[in-house]
Amino acid sequence: MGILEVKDVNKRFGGLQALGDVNLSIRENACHAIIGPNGAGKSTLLNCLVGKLIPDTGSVMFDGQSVLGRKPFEINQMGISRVFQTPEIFGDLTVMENMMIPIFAQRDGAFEMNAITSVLSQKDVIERAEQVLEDMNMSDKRHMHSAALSRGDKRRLEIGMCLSQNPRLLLLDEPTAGMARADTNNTIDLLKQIKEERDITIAIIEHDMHVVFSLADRITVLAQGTPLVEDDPQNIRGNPKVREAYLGESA
Amino acid sequence: FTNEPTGSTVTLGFNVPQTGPYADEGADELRAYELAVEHLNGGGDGGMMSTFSSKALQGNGILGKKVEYVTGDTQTKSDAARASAKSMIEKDGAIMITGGSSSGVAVAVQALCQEAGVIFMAGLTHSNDTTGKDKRANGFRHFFNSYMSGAALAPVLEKMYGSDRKAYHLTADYNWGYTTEEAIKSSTEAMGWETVNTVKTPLTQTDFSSYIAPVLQSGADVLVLNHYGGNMVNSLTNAVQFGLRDKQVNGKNFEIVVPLYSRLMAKGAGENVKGIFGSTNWHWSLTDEGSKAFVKSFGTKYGFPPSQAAHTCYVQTLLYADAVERAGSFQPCAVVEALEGYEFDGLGNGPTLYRADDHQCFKDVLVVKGKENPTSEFDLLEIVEVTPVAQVTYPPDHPQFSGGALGTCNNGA
Amino acid sequence: MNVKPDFSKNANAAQTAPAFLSVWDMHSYYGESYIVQGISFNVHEGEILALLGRNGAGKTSTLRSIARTGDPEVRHGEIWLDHQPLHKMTSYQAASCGLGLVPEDRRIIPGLTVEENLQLAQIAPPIGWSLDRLYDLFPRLGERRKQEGVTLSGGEQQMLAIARALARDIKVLLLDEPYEGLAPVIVDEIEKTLIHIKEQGMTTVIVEQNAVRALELADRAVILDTGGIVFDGTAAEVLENEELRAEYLAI
Amino acid sequence: MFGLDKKDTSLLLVVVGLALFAPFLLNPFPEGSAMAQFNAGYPDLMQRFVIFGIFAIGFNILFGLTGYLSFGHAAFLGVGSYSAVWMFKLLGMNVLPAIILAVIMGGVFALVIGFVSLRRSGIYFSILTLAFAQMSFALAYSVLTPITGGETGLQLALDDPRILGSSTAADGNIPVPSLFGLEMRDSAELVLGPWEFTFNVGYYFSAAFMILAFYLAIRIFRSPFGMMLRAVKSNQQRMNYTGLNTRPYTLAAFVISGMYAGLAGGLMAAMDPLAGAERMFWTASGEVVLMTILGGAGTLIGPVLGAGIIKYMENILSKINSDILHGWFAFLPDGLEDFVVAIIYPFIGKGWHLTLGLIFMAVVIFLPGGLVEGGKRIGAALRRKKAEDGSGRGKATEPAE
Amino acid sequence: MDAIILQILNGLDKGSAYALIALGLTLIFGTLGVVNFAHGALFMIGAFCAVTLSRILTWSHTVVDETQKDFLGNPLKVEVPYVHDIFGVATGDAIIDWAVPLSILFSIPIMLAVGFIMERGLIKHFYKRPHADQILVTFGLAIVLQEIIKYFYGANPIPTPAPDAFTGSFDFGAMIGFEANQIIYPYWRLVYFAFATLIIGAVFAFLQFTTFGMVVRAGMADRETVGLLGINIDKRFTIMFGIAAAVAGLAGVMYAPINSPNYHMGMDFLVLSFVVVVVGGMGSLPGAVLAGFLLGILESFASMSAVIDLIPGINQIIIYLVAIIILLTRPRGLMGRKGVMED
Ligand SMILES: Nc1ncnc2c1ncn2[C@@H]1O[C@H](COP(=O)(O)OP(=O)(O)OP(=O)(O)O)[C@@H](O)[C@H]1O
Ligand SMILES: Nc1ncnc2c1ncn2[C@@H]1O[C@H](COP(=O)(O)OP(=O)(O)OP(=O)(O)O)[C@@H](O)[C@H]1O
Ligand SMILES: [Mg+2]
Ligand SMILES: [Mg+2]
Repeated sequence: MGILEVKDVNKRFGGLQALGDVNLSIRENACHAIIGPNGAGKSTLLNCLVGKLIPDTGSVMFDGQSVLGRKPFEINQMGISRVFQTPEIFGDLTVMENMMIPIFAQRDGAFEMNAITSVLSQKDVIERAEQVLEDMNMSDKRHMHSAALSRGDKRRLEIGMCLSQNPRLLLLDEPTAGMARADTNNTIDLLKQIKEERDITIAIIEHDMHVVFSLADRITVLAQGTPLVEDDPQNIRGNPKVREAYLGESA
Repeated sequence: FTNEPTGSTVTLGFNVPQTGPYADEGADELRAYELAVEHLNGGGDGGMMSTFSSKALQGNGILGKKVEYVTGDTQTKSDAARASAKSMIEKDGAIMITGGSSSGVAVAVQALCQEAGVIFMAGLTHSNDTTGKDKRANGFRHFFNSYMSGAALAPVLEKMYGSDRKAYHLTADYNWGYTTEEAIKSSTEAMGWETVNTVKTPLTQTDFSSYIAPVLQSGADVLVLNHYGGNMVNSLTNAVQFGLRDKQVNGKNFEIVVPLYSRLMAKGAGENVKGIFGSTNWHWSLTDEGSKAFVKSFGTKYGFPPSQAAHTCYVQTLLYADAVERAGSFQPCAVVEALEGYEFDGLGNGPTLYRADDHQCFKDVLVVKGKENPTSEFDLLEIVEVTPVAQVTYPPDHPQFSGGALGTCNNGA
Repeated sequence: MNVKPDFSKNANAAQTAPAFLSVWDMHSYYGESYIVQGISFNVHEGEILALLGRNGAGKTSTLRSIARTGDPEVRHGEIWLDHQPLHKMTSYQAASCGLGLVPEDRRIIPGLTVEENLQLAQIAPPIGWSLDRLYDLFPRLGERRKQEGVTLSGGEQQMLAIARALARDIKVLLLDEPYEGLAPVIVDEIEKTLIHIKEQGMTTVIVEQNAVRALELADRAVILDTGGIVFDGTAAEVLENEELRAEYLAI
Repeated sequence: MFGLDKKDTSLLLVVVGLALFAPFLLNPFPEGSAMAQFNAGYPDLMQRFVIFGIFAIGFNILFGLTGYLSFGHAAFLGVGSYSAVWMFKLLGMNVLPAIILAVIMGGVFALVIGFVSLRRSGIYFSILTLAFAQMSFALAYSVLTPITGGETGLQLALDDPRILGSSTAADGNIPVPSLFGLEMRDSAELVLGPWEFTFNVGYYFSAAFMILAFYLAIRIFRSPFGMMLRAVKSNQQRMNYTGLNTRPYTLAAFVISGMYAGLAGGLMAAMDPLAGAERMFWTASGEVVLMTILGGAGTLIGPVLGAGIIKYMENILSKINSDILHGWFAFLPDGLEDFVVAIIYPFIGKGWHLTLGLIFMAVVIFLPGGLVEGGKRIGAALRRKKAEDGSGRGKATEPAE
Repeated sequence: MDAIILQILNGLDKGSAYALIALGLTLIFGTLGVVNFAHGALFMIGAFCAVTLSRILTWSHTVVDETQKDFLGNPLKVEVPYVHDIFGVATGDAIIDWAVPLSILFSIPIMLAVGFIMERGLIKHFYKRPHADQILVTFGLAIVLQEIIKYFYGANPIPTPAPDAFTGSFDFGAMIGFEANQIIYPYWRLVYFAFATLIIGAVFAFLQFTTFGMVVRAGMADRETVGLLGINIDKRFTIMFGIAAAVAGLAGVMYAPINSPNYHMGMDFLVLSFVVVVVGGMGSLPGAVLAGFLLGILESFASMSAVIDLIPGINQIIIYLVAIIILLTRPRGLMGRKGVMED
């Protein structure tokens, strides 16, 4: 029994069957990669997990509780954080503030007067934010407006924001796309380290096979809305069907 | 007392709408005030000072002090009007505030003057409330009111349209509209008319078609437009557009009545006012000596005849100055005493009484109608009848004026 | 390196083959931030140039400066395309001179269908590939032609962005991370396309984090760091130069 | 100090200083001089400055932080005024209960309207708030006349009950609002040579509230709540997926700003016990929007400045008439005098709206972001000019605050 | 029954005014994304084009008439329009009579010019600026325009009648078999309705059957990218603005006989037209038109005295009430597009 259980999820957009009978189980503390051609429905699947989309049929259970019917913020409070395919950050705020928001949100998720009456200079929050910035190698940019970051940096910031919440399940939609090799490697190391240190489960969508094979314990290949195979990385690499549909000659 | 003049000058506050829909009316009021100040200070031809029955004014200012004035913008909003009046009192040291072209503003500023301890001489305000439930000891109104309009109009309407008529009222949905509707309704019903319907129209309405269209269906043969300003211009224009005036209902010609007329409104409605009856406080074509003197000095200075708003403002200024002279003091309570129950003549509406009970002037009221062949853009109304004062007088406790109390005069600090 | 290239029509004095696209001493600012700090390089007709560097090195800013987007603002320098002074133009004029930019965030226009996004590119002359030809190249787009462009999957959007550039008759194609978010098979496809259009004489500048792939494709390479050029040479040189690769590309 | 950092403390102190010394600062010209026309140091206008300052500060808590543009805030101000006047009519002339009720009613109305309106965002939200306010206005002006006084406004009368006070003052007049006997209209005058300064109880009373309001606004801006609101403005989507239910936050901001408006309305009634319906008209809501934008939305001091400018124009510029102009330019030869007066006249007195319109345009065009933002930019530009030669070309990614 | 038909007719006609005003506004507000508080002013300027033309046509010289006296007792100066001298009294009067329809031709170039100048000179710099800035600058502009008109024409309404041929009404009820005088309908309103339909149709056709609309929408969503595709979007925005100004102006011209133009008529309509556009849904032309007619008809029904007696004050608030209900039940108004002006 995995921490996340997706059962028979279907999602249609008009005439298009974006997800068809998706079944997926993610084990606790695993790093599960979802790969597949463009338009296979990977992001759509994540959207169904975080409440951005509601599946037409099927069930999604997180840690024994259904996420369906809950609002995005409630799902997040259950312990699921998500990094988007195109970075979603608070562009008007500084990097440091961006980092502090999720920490506060976690604490004041349910509205409390305390949020109005207390002052920002709360040591623990600031320390935690700086710690994460440090981890993400972004301390030097802490005072920048986050809208002015280069795209790779935006992505790293977003990952940091999600990590700062200590989520139980971290959903990453192409976290290293557009990242420089060096930073990609950093990110891989960081994720590995986090996985070891913390009680965290990661689901990652990636087209960069280097990242996938360095991180994943388990891989699901999605094609045209349905899981093609699910297996260990080595087997996936060797799978001719996957090679043809997805990896191409360069793998 | 508040703002006691100590130097060689005395300051009056002219609070008129300078922006907003009544800005033109305000401009005319301001002209009249400037003229009055000129005359009080001995300039010009003296205007109505020579026809005024009281001879206390000498053309050397008021009590020998030169008259100066400040102006402000009421924006036809009670808040703005009070702000502007307050600044005149607090900053400029005005001893008397006058002006305004709507009842809401008049009532608001009147209350303020009461509180601050200065005299308020109302400008154009027609609602019964100004000297009815909202009357104040420090406030005075020369202008006539809704009740008087009804009382003056009814006999003329009876004469022209007969006593067997069915009236349909469109009424602006605020205080002035209510009092006017009530006044016209009760006086026309008293002579036998039937009121088939009264419908309230929003103040902000600009197109009245949906209110006018059902009029014919109701079987009414007279439409009473209890509207003023832009509302009246638009509702009358719409009514004429719907061809109401060409219709025959119940075997009679369909007629439209506008209780309160002003020249500027008549101008705004253009051709549509022709032949339509209404009442007015004063008109420049009156031929008494006072009116002639006023028209002459106003016309000579500005090149066109004064409006009724200008007239009432001019007269109020003179009346105030005169009262101070007679009282021998600027002290508000002394002025109030001098004005209460004061009878005078020569200011354009025949013998007039400033009644002590409610500070309302009682004088002749004009019934006018839109002129068929105007010779100029100022010659839009013709006087049909000068209703004698007796006919428009009512007891102070008349139900349309019930509630409220004058209180006592306030000298302020 | 900082020699003013020869832009004159009679290129007698030219030492090398005349530059087709030439950037000379370009300085660009985002508001007060000084980003592109005086760079110069040439691209020859029919050549593929790889523009490489870390995140935030200024690659996107360079491309945007050339495309005259106005943001960053080019405060100094000259840009010539086929004897035409781009630095005196606005973006639409530059585009009608034959410049095509595929922006890094794809910039699919919201509210427009896939087909409308393509039609939009053919409103102003010069017009390039026909829609049919584009749909042949990217069948997925053909299938999705009535769908709103922004609801495409990330990879599909990337295809649309490239197709949109080709829908115009351009002389120089500026690609900002074209492989990002694409499945390996599609990357192969696009690479083939790029080779194909190069054969037809297209000049291309490609910015890519996947440096190896870009270098294998490119004839020449320019490496940027903190807004300045640190290397300008052939692609092969970079692939051979361990030091360079390690320092700036982490490969 | 007070839980504020150094910069904010000094800003607060500046505001306190301005408020305390306003009677001097606003009356810079000697009495009787030609420029005395421009003095604004009389009680009514000073009261208006601070009261509209409060209104704008409150509005800015909503608009500046969350970006939700309410076009119906005047409704809360109106409700505050009506509540206060009703307290004067029923309870007595002490201003405290009136103001307390005004704040509460402002908050309650904001809670109801906000709860409904905040279901939509952007322009849809603006129109919802506008619709509520316009409905309030229309009803207050007409069918609700028994409660609101309609066109003439809600006034005190001699026969009001005033169960905790007397219906009539000793001199037979309606009693005036007071704070435990201290009348709001009381003033002390200080004459220094040709200068005359007025210190008014009502003004200082309102100013105290304004300072408090300003202090609270700083606290809110700097609190996690304030940061969260800015985050909502910046990216609501991200906020949702960060586990924060944004609705209570935006609603709290809405209610707080409604309470500020209620406070402003209550104070207005306390200074001048009459509440008119046009206080709720859309133009009144528009005015506070303009004040905030003019001064600089999202800045702390901006809305206060904006309020000051608009009220100053409304009260000072509109009172200049051609007579006064002729007085000023009397020293010029006749023809020239008339010419100069003719040029200036359309912009003052009855033309003051024209000047207002031109100022609006000039501010947005030349000082984007409002007066405060514009001032900052000018300041920065000047500083940079000075420092220009010193520093070479460096990568100047200024920390943006 | 007849009362209902009557109010539907009235509503259609009121609705065509709302729809026409909202149409112009939605071109600027819904399509270009500029919160244009000066739209009312454009409508007002249109109406004053009619006033101006009739002033030009009645441009007069004075003749002293010794037989009549003016108010001061001097001989009366009579104004004689030049058109009388040129065309004779009968033709002259006919020309003056037709001033409003003639103003349509007169106003189109003026309004286009006003629109172009406004866009080039001012609005152009505000596309990328926050809505708050747009509000402030266009509100300022609206005040300035208003005050200029007030300076030259005064604050009082100026009667601008329709041609004699169109004054009065016809008995629509009698035509469809009701008793006489039950359903009457003024000629000019019929003209207005027809005119509105024509303009709405023309604008729709232009935006529907050409790519112009699509390009402008695209430019609105992402100027930069459209520029990168070689399209001079500025020029198209200017044209769009000019068209919107012309539509607003024409709505004003034709409205002049219905309500005498005054300098603040624009502000009176401003809020209402924003409500109509938003209820229709941002960025949707059909939505604006639909909402215009819907609100017009509902307003007409709410003004029936039977309805007012039932719910006092309903006529005061109907539009806002309906707006609230629609916006709460349909997130983006009747036909709004996603993402337009939602932040
Ligand atoms: N809102 C929508 N409306 C219509 N179709 C949609 C919508 N969202 C996604 N789709 C379609 O559903 C399919 C799956 O999209 P999805 O974004 O899940 O793909 P993906 O696997 O994440 O691909 P990529 O790797 O390219 O990001 C795509 O073909 C896309 O066009
Ligand atoms: N709008 C902006 N305002 C201010 N600074 C910006 C802006 N956009 C980018 N920058 C800064 O300019 C520098 C260069 O950014 P650019 O986007 O050109 O980098 P890049 O080389 O394309 O990086 P990446 O590989 O991450 O896309 C970065 O430091 C970034 O922070
Ligand atoms: Mg995806
Ligand atoms: Mg980049």
